[in-house]
Amino acid sequence: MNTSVTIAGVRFKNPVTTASGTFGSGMEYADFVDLSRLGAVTTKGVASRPWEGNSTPRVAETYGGMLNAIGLQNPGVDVFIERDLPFLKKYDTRIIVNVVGKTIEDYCEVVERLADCDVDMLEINISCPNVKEGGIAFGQSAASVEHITREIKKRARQPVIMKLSPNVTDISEMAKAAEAAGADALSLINTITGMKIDVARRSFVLANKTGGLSGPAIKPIAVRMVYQVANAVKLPIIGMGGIKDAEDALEFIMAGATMVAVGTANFFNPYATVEIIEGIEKYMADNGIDDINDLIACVK
Amino acid sequence: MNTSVTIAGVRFKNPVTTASGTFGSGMEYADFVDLSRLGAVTTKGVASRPWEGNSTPRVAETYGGMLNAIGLQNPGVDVFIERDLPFLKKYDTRIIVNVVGKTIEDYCEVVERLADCDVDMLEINISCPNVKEGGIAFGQSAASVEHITREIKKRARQPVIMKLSPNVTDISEMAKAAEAAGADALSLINTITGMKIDVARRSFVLANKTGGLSGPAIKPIAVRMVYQVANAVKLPIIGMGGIKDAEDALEFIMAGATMVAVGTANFFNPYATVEIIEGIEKYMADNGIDDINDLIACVK
Amino acid sequence: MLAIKKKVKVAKNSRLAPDIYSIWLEAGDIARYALPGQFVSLYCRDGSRLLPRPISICETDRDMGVIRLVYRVVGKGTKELAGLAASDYVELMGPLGRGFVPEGKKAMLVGGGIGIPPMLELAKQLSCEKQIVLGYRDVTFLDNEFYPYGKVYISTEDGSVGAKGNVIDAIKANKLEADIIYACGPTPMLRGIKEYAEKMGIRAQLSLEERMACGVGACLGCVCKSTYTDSHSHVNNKRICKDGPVFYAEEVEL
Amino acid sequence: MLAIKKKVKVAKNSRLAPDIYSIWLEAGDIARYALPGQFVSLYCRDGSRLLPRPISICETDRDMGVIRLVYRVVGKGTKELAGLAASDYVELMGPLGRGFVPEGKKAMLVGGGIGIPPMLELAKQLSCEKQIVLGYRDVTFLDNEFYPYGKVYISTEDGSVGAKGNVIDAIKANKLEADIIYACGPTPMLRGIKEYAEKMGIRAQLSLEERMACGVGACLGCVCKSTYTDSHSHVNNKRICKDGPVFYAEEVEL
Ligand SMILES: Cc1cc2nc3c(=O)[nH]c(=O)nc-3n(C[C@H](O)[C@H](O)[C@H](O)COP(=O)(O)OP(=O)(O)OC[C@H]3O[C@@H](n4cnc5c(N)ncnc54)[C@H](O)[C@@H]3O)c2cc1C
Ligand SMILES: Cc1cc2nc3c(=O)[nH]c(=O)nc-3n(C[C@H](O)[C@H](O)[C@H](O)COP(=O)(O)OP(=O)(O)OC[C@H]3O[C@@H](n4cnc5c(N)ncnc54)[C@H](O)[C@@H]3O)c2cc1C
Ligand SMILES: Cc1cc2nc3c(=O)[nH]c(=O)nc-3n(C[C@H](O)[C@H](O)[C@H](O)COP(=O)(O)O)c2cc1C
Ligand SMILES: Cc1cc2nc3c(=O)[nH]c(=O)nc-3n(C[C@H](O)[C@H](O)[C@H](O)COP(=O)(O)O)c2cc1C
Ligand code: FES
Ligand code: FES
Repeated sequence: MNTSVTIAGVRFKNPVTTASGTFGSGMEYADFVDLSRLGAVTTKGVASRPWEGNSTPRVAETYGGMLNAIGLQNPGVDVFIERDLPFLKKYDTRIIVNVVGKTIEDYCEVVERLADCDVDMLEINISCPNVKEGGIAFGQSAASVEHITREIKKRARQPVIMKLSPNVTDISEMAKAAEAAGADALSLINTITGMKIDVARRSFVLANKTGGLSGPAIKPIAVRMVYQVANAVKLPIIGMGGIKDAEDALEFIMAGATMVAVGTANFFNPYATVEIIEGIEKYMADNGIDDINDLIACVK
Repeated sequence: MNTSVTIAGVRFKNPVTTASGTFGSGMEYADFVDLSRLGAVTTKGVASRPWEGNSTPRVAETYGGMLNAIGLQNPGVDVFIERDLPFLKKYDTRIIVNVVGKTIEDYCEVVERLADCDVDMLEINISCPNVKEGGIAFGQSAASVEHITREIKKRARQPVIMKLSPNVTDISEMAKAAEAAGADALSLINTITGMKIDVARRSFVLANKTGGLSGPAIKPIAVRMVYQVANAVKLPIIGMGGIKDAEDALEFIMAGATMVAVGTANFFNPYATVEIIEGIEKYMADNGIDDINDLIACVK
Repeated sequence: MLAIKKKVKVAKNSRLAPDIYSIWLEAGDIARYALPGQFVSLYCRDGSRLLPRPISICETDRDMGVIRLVYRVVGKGTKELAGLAASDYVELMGPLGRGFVPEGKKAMLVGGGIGIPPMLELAKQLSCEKQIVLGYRDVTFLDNEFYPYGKVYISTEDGSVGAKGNVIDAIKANKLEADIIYACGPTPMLRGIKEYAEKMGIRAQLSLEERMACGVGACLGCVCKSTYTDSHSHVNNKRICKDGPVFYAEEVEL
Repeated sequence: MLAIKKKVKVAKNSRLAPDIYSIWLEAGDIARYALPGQFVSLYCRDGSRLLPRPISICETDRDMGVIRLVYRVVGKGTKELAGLAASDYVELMGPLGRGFVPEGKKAMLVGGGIGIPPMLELAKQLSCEKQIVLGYRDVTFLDNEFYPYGKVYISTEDGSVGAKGNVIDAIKANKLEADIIYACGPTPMLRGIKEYAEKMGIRAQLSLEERMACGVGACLGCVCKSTYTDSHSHVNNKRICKDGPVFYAEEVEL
């Protein structure tokens, strides 16, 4: 049985990675799962220098999901290279670094700092709804998606995944723009902007007022967008948004994702990633599927 | 204690109505709740002639929500006027008629047929994701929102509510376009396009492939959009999307909605509408709020 | 009786066969007014699953105010149901839909798989001559409970019990005649019954199934194709939850 | 011990005061390795509520492998918890975070409201001289269980039990001295303790609270402001779930 997939020439032992920002750089969850079991670890967004992030409360529970407005707190690319990368290199897994910035220059700086590092792919986050500058602003028009993708592709040594925002009228337009500018792959979806009000206190629950909605609640939207994008471009897709078990992961794969990422589910089940890998293997065995690649985009 | 609100000169005894398409024309739920308790009944979308709707399966359950692709099945405006309207007139409640069409002419035909009828407001559905022509197509660009609103306003005798789609990059642009074209009020949100795949059968669950996501799962997105629109235009808003109890309803009101509509919740609690009205009254009593209008947009 | 939604107490919940369970519920008036072929909608406790699970009423005990449902565990909702124990509570709406209408002098009751349960109360209530045809894939259930009410013919797809084949095979093999057929089961079976009834000139009442959201006729989620323009919908659609689940064969396209 | 997530059995769940409950859980190794001030994350059964509910460990019985939590019902998650009965199961992750570090010869343990429970295990384990200050709004709970471990001072806001006022009032009124303060309670109380400790030159360990998502340090949801650049985050943020919940007063801004 083959569970390995290849994206832009990079081979992953299985199609399961972690959703950026939900798994740190893997350290914390290494207590629960063997990181070497994962197809890849996708790191928290890394900026050119340390970011403080937003005020608290930064997270709120919603029906079947959650809101977050972390605001991309991160220790910066230098600490990442010195501390987190060597940690991850101890495991037999691929490393995808999620890159954030306030300006295109910021993004490019991180990409250039990572050029000589032993990382497998870069995931460019142009879809974070929780920062005032940058983030989602780059991901909500085809022209800016194309521009930033082009600038990054000029400098990147590793294959580039553009991470798309669901907060758009037509995500396939963004996908096409990224493809036109030379992106090697796409990942979707980032969180959907949401809000929660505390009725008793008559105030916002999050200090940032709005946050990004994630978790099982958003899965149908994510599956639809993966299907839409898979039918609009030729690029491989890393699908995410509400995946909590193997069945969910298979939905994304059948809709057109080559890989899937597990995000919010880690918070309510720290073993989720490995359980999903095992569940996919079981599904394949039970259904006589020899190669996971036969399932990708099999529902048309 | 005053729970009445006024939109475009129409006074509602309380701020709770039903979300179009989830309550028929009230007949079926009249077995469970006294329709005279409701601020208004908003009807299923009515077209110029009978529509068959989509093939089945038309509904699917999702985590904390559901997908529907009814495809606007309806008996047409003539049957509506002859049968449903007289039924509704027996109750002491306001009547909001949801209007659908495949072309602008279709919409206008319904609006004109209703001109002499005893209905209180028209809600123009330019946001249904489940029909091939019309529906959402009119609701996803500011120019077309403005155009259709203007055409309808020319003909409508009753105040016009434009029902906005959440499947857009910036819903406040659509709200501004509707306002510029003379809309009297806005309602939001309609469903969010989603998809579910049956992994065992390797096929779509819905015959229509995609459907509209509704229910508690989408509430944070809806509250955010209501807040956004309330801060972008002066028009009164009817808020909806996942409301299941009084606390949810109050979130929308505090975010800026003058009225709220209860949709999917009817399906899992046929008493939801009246329980919400009672819950709002209790909240007001417990918190010493004399006038519901003091709560509208109180969270800034 | 108008449908109501309420919390009811489980009187007993037991396993009949692999994945097939029987539950008795203290449903009060619902038990007293429900007709054979009507159904109830059950709600899950887990808030992540919101839609009703429609389940046909298998038996009612009017004096005791209890109803019996027999169900197959196919997903998370029915699994949750199977986990309930006596004196647990479950939320339920009913009675829903239109049931079977008694008619004729010689009836054939045909149930396929999980379509068998609603035939039991019908068998109990019909006073005419009854032939009961029950089709299973392999393991049988409820069959013993039909014997008091008529002659029972059993078919299994693998031939392990009764005749090998489906219910149509059994009907043909036994040259069964009737002036009314009542049937509930998978669509291919109902299609076969419809054809057979037409050919033989027998009236047939068929109980259909579709995914539901409201269960009360408001959402238009659960329609089937009707032969003629329906008087409620004004198109060729009938609502299974409200206008059915039982229809005359000639009313619907399968 | 590394944290684990598992299903544990309820040994006992009982009400201590209005809305205040005490639950004993058969947590095995978690009970054996947990330190005072550490917490566990509880998960709801209802799938519509996904995030963990962090609750401090109030007592551990290492031999029996049980832990005790004392909690206030404030929302749906804690309400669900209050509904559990002996031999029900609950999903839990732990032990989490860094607890109190024993130090000094004369300690003051200060608990405010639902911040009181974690002070109990600490009181049991500390071998030095102990003064215990417990602050309540009105109704007291757990206070009796502290008497064996030191001198107990009680304050209530309404003055119904002990001294009227808050814990700082009680500390000042009794001119309490110590070389270490351990405190858990609402932020305004902790702020008062921090100020008092600074003024008096006493070291203070404070247990903080924030909304959590992962509970293990990965999501950066639960940070507090740190006085200096934190060695992990490289900004002025510390993760309450991982680097805390207990911090030295001088490490954090409140
Ligand atoms: C009128 C009617 C009467 C029925 N009577 C019986 C009965 O007596 N015994 C019995 O075992 N089953 C009966 N069914 C089928 C039963 O409703 C489904 O098996 C059940 O809803 C599955 O729920 P689940 O959560 O276990 O499965 P899931 O697959 O997890 O359910 C997901 C969603 O799909 C819906 N769904 C899944 N399968 C069906 C189905 N076959 N029909 C309609 N909705 C479905 C569920 O209600 C739910 O909304 C009946 C269906 C209808 C429409
Ligand atoms: C380290 C730590 C230790 C704690 N120890 C205790 C204890 O020993 N006893 C006790 O009664 N309470 C304790 N709390 C508070 C407890 O976590 C909340 O009261 C509880 O999560 C409320 O859940 P709910 O579902 O009832 O409320 P809801 O308001 O419905 O919860 C909604 C969401 O908000 C979160 N939330 C709500 N209130 C708080 C809060 N005060 N702190 C953190 N998250 C919150 C919930 O976890 C959930 O994600 C502690 C909190 C922390 C951070
Ligand atoms: C707490 C949190 C932090 C996140 N941080 C990032 C981030 O740094 N970069 C990024 O591209 N996406 C970030 N995301 C988005 C996730 O990677 C993912 O796209 C989204 O949560 C949907 O997947 P899920 O529903 O499985 O969580 C974050 C999500 C959460 C919940
Ligand atoms: C079954 C179903 C049918 C619907 N039909 C219509 C419709 O005819 N016209 C319309 O404007 N909206 C329609 N909607 C959208 C709802 O009115 C509402 O905007 C949406 O469901 C969000 O609210 P909720 O989450 O409370 O259901 C329909 C929704 C559902 C679930
Ligand atoms: S389920 Fe809503 S009309 Fe039948
Ligand atoms: S809750 Fe995730 S870092 Fe603390």
